[in-house]
Amino acid sequence: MADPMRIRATEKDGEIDVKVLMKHDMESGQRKDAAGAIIPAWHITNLVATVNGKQVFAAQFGPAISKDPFLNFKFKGAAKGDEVIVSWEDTKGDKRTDKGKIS
Amino acid sequence: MNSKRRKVLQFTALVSFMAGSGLLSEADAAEWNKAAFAAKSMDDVMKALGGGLPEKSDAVTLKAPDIAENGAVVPVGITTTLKATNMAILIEKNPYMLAGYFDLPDGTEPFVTTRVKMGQTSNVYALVKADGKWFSAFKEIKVTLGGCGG
Amino acid sequence: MTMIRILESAFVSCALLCAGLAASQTLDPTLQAALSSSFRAEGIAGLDRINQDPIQALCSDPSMKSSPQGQAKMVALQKASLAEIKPPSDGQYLGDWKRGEALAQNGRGATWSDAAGTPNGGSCYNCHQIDPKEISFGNIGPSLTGYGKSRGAAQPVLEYTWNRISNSKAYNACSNMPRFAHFGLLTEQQIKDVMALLLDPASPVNQ
Amino acid sequence: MRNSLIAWAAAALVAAPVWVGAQSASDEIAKYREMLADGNPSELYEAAGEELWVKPSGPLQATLEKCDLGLGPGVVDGAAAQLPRYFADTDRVQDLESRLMTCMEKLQGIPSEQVVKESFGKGVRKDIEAIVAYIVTHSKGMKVNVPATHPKEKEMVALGEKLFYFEGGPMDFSCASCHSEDKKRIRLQDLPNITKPQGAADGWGSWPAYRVSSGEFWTMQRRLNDCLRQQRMPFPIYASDATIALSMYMAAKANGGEITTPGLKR
Repeated sequence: MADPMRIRATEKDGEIDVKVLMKHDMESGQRKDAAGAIIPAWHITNLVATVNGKQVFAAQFGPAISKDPFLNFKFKGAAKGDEVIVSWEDTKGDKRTDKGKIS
Repeated sequence: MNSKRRKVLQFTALVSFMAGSGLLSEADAAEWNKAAFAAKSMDDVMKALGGGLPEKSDAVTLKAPDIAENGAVVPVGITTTLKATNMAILIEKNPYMLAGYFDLPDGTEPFVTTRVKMGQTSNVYALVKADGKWFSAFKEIKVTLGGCGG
Repeated sequence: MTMIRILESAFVSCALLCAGLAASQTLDPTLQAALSSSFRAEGIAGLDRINQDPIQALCSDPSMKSSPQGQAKMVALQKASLAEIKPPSDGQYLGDWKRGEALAQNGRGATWSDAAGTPNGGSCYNCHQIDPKEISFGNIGPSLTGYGKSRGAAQPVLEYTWNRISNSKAYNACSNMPRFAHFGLLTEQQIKDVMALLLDPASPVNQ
Repeated sequence: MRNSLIAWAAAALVAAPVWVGAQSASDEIAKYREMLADGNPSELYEAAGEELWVKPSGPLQATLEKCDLGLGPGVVDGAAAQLPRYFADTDRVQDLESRLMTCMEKLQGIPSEQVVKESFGKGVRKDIEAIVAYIVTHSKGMKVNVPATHPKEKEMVALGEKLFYFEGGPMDFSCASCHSEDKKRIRLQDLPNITKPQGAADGWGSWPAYRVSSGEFWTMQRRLNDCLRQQRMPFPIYASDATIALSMYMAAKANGGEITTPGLKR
């Protein structure tokens, strides 16, 4: 199973700042192994963030997003104590969902 | 801090169990735009994304360093004064131009920061979609060779 | 392959030729014990690499190096290093500056993760500014930008530059610069190419 | 079309200077590092390490919660700040990684020889790397506390200093070749002057770190291993005396300096 994300969500003046770190190799499909064979692409494709059942952010990633991806976005309409739920899915169909409480 | 984090970790395990058992339906994502991510030219990327070619705009700000210490991790941020519904990052000299595409629903600030890979020094474009039209800003980011080189 | 053989033969020849000089400086036994228990051979990096030649032994000992005895030793080692340098076999000092630039950019070779036969780079930009358009350069060595423009390419300049690249210890026994010819790190042709990067009027170094 | 956009881009670039000087290059690199500092992927390793610390593992299916890193069984806060140090039970000076191996052997039954034979990023070593990320995060912001007063610690400092200046290999490199002068760089990367307390603190205090060039978390053993590889030396055996002595030399020199681990490096 995929490793957990780190989600930091902080509220200031009604705005929620969300920083997400994901553990993923984001293999580009451009690299070669020691034997010279192309290492196939394997990367996160989709990410969705929701709060209280409402989608607040979504992303589609290509192989050019860096290994162990970092994402920072901001939204309004939630309060301290609410939880930001982030889910991703990769090219192999692996999925991961984690929560971060807004502080 | 320590015990707080442990609680988060326990909670994480619970959530992933819920996701695994299909209890989290809100995580359903849009279809990945394969054509856009496979495109090798700006024309083809824009064709796949829809909404026409971007128009350069001072309302779009691309925040990125002039020089990247390493091409594997280049921080890139987009902000705009426009009412953005979508954003995208394009890297001209990468094998595929589109690096990331973002949906910004109502209530979400017109802001995103992420990190991208760059194979070489290249122009990087920040694209913002507002009122169904694309706007853009760009800058050149120099990718340097570093360390002992071995 | 050939590169490695040259490397090995350089070690062997030094082990034979320099034995007399080396005998005067023995390793601290604690250090010797730690070295033998802490390293192993891997790939092309054999344990012979921790057998020091007299230059390495002297330069590893800062207090010895700065003593009058050490200073005298340095002079002798510089002389021996200078005497060993071979001028280009065909008398031509300058090769192709473009190939020289590629060598200067390349920092690979001679590590345990390099396959046998991997061509070595010159690693020049690691320590020197060279082409002013390259912004990623080190500063352990002096800037070489404008090298040929300020010096010209008369015979003494050609010889000195050739010697510096071939065996920098000929001028300073404890120079930080590798001995490219002594250890067979670069071939004669490669040294010519690096020479051209520094001295060819068409090289970006001299614009 | 793409072409019109590219043409516009090219025109805009004409005004830009062809090259930037070394000073502005390092300013821009500083900006790059600042932008990255906000989300250090070391946190992902730290989270995994925290779980591994309390997870029953090895043939004995025990946790590491009784592991004594020098401040008593199970004490993690500040533990990395006082390592390497002498341990009476093993009668050795140990760094964080060799001490973790001792704990894994004694508590969990994982033979140290097995760990020594493994590669970085694989097997038990992969777990050790995550645990190291967890442990060093709990010394962040503290001061290096390695006074080196025990006779065996003093011996290791002295040995480490000799190794620091030890030249060898086909490029005549020692640690001192790159790390004994102020304000030196390889390419655009600053080289701490480890012979001085400030430089030693800059170097010792910022490793272990996440390396963006490899996308991996590097422990101090791995940092040293790759320095020695680039020195063209033979392979330093994992957690061997030479590697611990080099760490001891750096840590003692850095004593009192600030710890900023886990770092984020090129």
